[in-house]
Amino acid sequence: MSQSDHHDEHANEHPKLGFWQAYVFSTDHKVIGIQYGLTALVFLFFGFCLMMLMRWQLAYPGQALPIFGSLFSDATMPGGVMLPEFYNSLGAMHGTIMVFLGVVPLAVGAFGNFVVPLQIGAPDMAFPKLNMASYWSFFAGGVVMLYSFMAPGGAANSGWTSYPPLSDIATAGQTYWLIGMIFLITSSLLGSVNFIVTIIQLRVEGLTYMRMPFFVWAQLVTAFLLLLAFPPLEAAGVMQLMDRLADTSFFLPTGLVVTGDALQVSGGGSPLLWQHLFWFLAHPEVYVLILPAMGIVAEIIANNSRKPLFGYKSAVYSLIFLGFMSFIVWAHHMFLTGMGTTISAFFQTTTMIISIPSVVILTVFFISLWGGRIRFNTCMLFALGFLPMFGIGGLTGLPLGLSAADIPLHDTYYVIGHFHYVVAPGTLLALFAGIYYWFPKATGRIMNEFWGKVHFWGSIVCMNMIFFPMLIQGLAGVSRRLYDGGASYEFAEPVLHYNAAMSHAAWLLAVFQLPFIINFFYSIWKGKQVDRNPWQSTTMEWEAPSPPPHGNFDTPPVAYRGPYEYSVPGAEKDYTPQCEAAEV
Amino acid sequence: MDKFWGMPDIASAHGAEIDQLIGYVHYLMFALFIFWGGFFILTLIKFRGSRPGPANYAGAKGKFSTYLEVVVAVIEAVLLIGFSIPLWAKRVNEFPTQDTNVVRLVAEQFAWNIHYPGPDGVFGKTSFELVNNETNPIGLDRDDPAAADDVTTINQLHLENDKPVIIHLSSKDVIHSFGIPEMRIKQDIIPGMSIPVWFTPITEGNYEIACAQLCGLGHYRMKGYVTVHDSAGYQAWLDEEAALLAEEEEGDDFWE
Amino acid sequence: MKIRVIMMGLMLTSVVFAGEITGVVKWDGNAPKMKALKMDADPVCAAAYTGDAARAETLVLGEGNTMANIFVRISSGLADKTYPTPSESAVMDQKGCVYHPHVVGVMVDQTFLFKNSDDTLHNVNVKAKENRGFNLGMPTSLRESEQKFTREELMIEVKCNVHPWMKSFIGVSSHPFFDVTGEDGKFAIKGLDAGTYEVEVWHEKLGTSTQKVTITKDESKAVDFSFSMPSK
Amino acid sequence: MGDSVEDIKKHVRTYVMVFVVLLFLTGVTVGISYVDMGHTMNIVLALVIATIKASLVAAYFMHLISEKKLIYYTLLIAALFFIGLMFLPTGQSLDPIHL
Amino acid sequence: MLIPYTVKPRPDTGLINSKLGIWLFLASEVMLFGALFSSYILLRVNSVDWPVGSTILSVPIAAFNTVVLISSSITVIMAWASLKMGNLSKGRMYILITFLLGLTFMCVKAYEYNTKFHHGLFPSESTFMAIYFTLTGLHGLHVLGGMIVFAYFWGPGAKMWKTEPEHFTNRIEIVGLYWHFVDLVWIFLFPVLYLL
Repeated sequence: MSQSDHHDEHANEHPKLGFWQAYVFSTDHKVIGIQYGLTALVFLFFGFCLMMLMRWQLAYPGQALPIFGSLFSDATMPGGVMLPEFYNSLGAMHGTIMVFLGVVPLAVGAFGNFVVPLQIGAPDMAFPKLNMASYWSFFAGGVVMLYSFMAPGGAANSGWTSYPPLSDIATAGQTYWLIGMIFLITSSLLGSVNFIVTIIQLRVEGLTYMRMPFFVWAQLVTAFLLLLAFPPLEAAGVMQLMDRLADTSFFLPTGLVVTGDALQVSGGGSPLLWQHLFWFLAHPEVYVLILPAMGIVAEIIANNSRKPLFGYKSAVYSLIFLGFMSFIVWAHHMFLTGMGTTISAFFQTTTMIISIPSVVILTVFFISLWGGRIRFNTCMLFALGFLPMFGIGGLTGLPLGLSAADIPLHDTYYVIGHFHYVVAPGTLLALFAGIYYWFPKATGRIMNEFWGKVHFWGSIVCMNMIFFPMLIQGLAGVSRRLYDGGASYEFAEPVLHYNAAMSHAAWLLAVFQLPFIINFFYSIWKGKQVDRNPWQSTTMEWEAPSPPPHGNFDTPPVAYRGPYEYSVPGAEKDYTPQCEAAEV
Repeated sequence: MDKFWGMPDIASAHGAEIDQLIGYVHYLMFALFIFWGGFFILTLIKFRGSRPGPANYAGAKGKFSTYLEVVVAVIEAVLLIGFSIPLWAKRVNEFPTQDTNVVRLVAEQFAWNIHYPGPDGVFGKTSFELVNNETNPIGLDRDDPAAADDVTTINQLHLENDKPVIIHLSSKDVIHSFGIPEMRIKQDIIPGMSIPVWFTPITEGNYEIACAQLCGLGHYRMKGYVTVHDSAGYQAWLDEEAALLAEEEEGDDFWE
Repeated sequence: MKIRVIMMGLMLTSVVFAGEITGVVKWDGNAPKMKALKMDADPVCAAAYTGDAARAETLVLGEGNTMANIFVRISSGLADKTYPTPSESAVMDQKGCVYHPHVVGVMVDQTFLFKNSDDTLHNVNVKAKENRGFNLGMPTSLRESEQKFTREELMIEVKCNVHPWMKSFIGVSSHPFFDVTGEDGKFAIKGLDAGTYEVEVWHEKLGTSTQKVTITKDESKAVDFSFSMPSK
Repeated sequence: MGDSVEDIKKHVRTYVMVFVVLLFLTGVTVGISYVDMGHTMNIVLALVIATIKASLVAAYFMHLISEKKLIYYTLLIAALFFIGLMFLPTGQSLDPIHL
Repeated sequence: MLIPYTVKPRPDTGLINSKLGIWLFLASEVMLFGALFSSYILLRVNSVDWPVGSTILSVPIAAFNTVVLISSSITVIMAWASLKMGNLSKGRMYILITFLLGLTFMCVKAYEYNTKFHHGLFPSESTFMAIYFTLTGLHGLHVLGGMIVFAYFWGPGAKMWKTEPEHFTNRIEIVGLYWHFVDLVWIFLFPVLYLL
């Protein structure tokens, strides 16, 4: 009451914080965002390294890995030759790390944290201490996941989906995986509560829901997905922990015989229960990966085509609908688990329905370009690259969503190709776009354009070389998660030769990340300095100084109009910022 | 149109229908991709930044995008209602009842145990307590009269051409997935459940069973062999197995 | 100096002239016929047998019904001390999709070498209970793998998941006084001091039986065992 | 919800009444669980009483009866997904492949 | 820098941040326990024979615990009401009582677990015991969490009253909402596990 009214007077006074409080245990959303971002980028690189190791084995099954091979222990790669268990570990951990420790923390943790409060004109997140707890919980989860590589028997090796009974009887790494996941789930629950409250409560005056930038909308819907979809996985995780540690049999039916010995458990469980709970999370999780990417792309496309987003409202409604529907399509991952007609028809129908809002959003982006004055700078290239790549990813989802067409395609490389198109050249390109776009806001400096373009063209070409052949291999019927890439099977013979080329492309992709890494660090210290709004953008984050101080804005801004008022007829300049007072 | 691009040759009666659906979906995908891609490239060239004049605040006009979305929705509905749901219903509901071969398949890490009912056409009882991996991998109860003539093999699935076969899938340990690419058949095998699949082989020859669900370190080579015989060949094979079985009967079964 | 020479002399005598227990293990009654293993599950395995099929090794008999694959050891009577670990390694090969040998003895901490001589994947699923159990995949790229067992365990079952019929046993002993019979059924346990010992023989299906033997210094004593078909 | 001391006192009376009803309903649940009314009926009754109790707690103790719309929407979404999660998995086990 | 709407509600939503926050958290808790209840239903529907809870578990003990939790719900709301009326010492007393009721609940629970273990009934015994231990265990952890928060607000946390009484009252309301939810879960657990 009287206390709080006085606060505004010294709102901008900040005692100097020590190193630990300012950079490590910070409660400032921008520092936390950057912490998330850097940690996630490290994890992305780590997950990518796991994949490159796997690609060696797929390209040259059973051959010793030169140079690096000798670095590995005898339990993983004796003589530099990978063992099947280690391959399975790499596969499981690649998936887990990329999704839960790489892309989501980058898309939600980093961009969400850094950009959302700025875009809605807030001084910080609603609960700064929770925000810090969220990061450190994520960090702890990451450490547990990494440590699991040291566990006897290696890291989790039952796939990122951890289907029981395999995961119930797997080596100790699976227990670490579960504990790590519980940390990550806690982190994202804390984070999502924070995001929703921040967006709903801390919007500045005048920023109505329909004036929020599309990115904020995307984060809001994403936060709801995380909030409501993760708890079932937590429940499933607890049950699997019980199965592993307390010998219960939630996921173990009666009468299992493992390697000739009857399993000594009470039985009566259901392996399908895990799949339901897992996919109840993991399908919305797909949209957690995509929606923030779409948000970033919307910002960048509007900015660089210098015109408003076409059909902003329909895109927002599609977004909400997409989020809602994503909760009731999960069993399309389970068509082949003995599903009858009724239930499969239900899930096929919801799956087809959910494709419509995706089409709407993509169409919005395409049509938004029409009539613009498109600037082809690096972030725009990445955002434009997202569109066709996500298009392929989305379209290849269609045959998988129709249960009859799914029969031959289920669990083949077609599936791998499909979701990698969505997540890798799709989401990742958008995330790179975001990094190039908001880099000046975080550092006050801009990244080098030339090397950015090298990074873009190298990445998009290599990614297609990796993922397109997967679709072909999948149509030929090659199963996923094969240690020798399918060399055991005669029917796979005609498409095996792609493996080497795909692997070479993967390693080349690593080379093309070097310009990015160097550019990134060079630009932090030596990049060209720019003013607070280098892209001449309309949204509010660009009103704050670069980098924004603790508390963000010099004076709390007020929103007077929608987020994308570019090239307003009759205006002096081709952009009219959201918080520029109307000339009345 | 029989099979879609790069898919293996079809060896089962229903395969063509599935490939037809996959083909149609892909044509829709190609059409959309080419249409969008064309529009995209055209837009990028036409509205590049170096062209003269300002951006157009109003942007594109007309209801074109709505029509496009409606068309996509309609095509999807047709694929769904006209093809996928009926095809699926045929797979899971309309099992042939007469003149079929019935086989049980028990998957384990990392082998396919196949159980034929023998001449009497009745499967002997099995129990997980009787499982002995060396000699009795499926736990067949030889005391059951129906079990006496039952034939079991590991990784060898023999089928009769042009005759529907129903395979009851079950698993001893973890989830496996039974797939024969040429037959356009795939079914996850869930421990604790017995899930039937059916198909009609239409081409004699040798095929492979591939495990499609990660089941452990040997998943990559959990391979089975399928042989499709003509009727005479199938009968000959059954006779041969019966003879082998008779020879085995002489052995002492204490060691099982 | 002198003392060392005497010590070495003593150690030598104890090796060369110490007591010994030998014997033969035989099968009583009709020899049952073992089942042929159907190896068509893996063509690589099937190709290894052109003539006779491999048979289950649950019971392997030699001339005169002598029993192979019997693990023989001193189960009690030994002084409570630690024995040096042999430097050479115990070996189990996977050849023709069968384990060679079917039963192996190894001392605690002695290296144990698993070999894969087949051109196919094997996985050594060591179902140890006292020791750390492990499941080691041995694809064709991994021909040999050295392992160690750190605790006494009698007997450890070893299986191959890829080829369900493959099975073998490892006996991990804390002392060096054990042997495994060959097809001639013979065993010999050497280097024993004078004393009364219990000799235990083990068969995978028929369990164990023991006999007490007393030997004096430098004595060699024979003790025979026999197994027969148990009543069903 | 009023904030004055008088209002609060009035609320407190409501809370105590709800408390008494809850105690009573707990007694009823335990009581009828000893009466055999057929398996299904017993389950239905026990769940109905539990739902009534839960609604009382939510409505009065948690003030849901006079809460803001935003909270209703949030809970409505959660409730919808909750129902989906509750019954769809069971749906699959009731709709297997029919031979 | 000050975060707005921590004490005064935002005009258009009518809510303070923490209240919206706790309700969102509770929504996620609904999904957590919902998933477990869903598992319960699925396992039970697919089971061959499912025991009647009262034949294995003690109904009187659980009924007593139900009463304890319901009572703690009323004490926590009395704590809030007292603070709202400006009476800190009464508020703290009610917080303490709530804490002690929570402690009673946990002690009874511990006793109950202990008897089960003594009878050789472990989670590995059957799917019923597994779900019983998992559900009550997870619920117990929630009770424990609430107790820690109450202990904090009774002790060091109460200092806030001197500077920001309204903020402190809000905090008790928020933790109260959580506590009621824990109570609410138990109201379902009791019949589902013990009676049916």
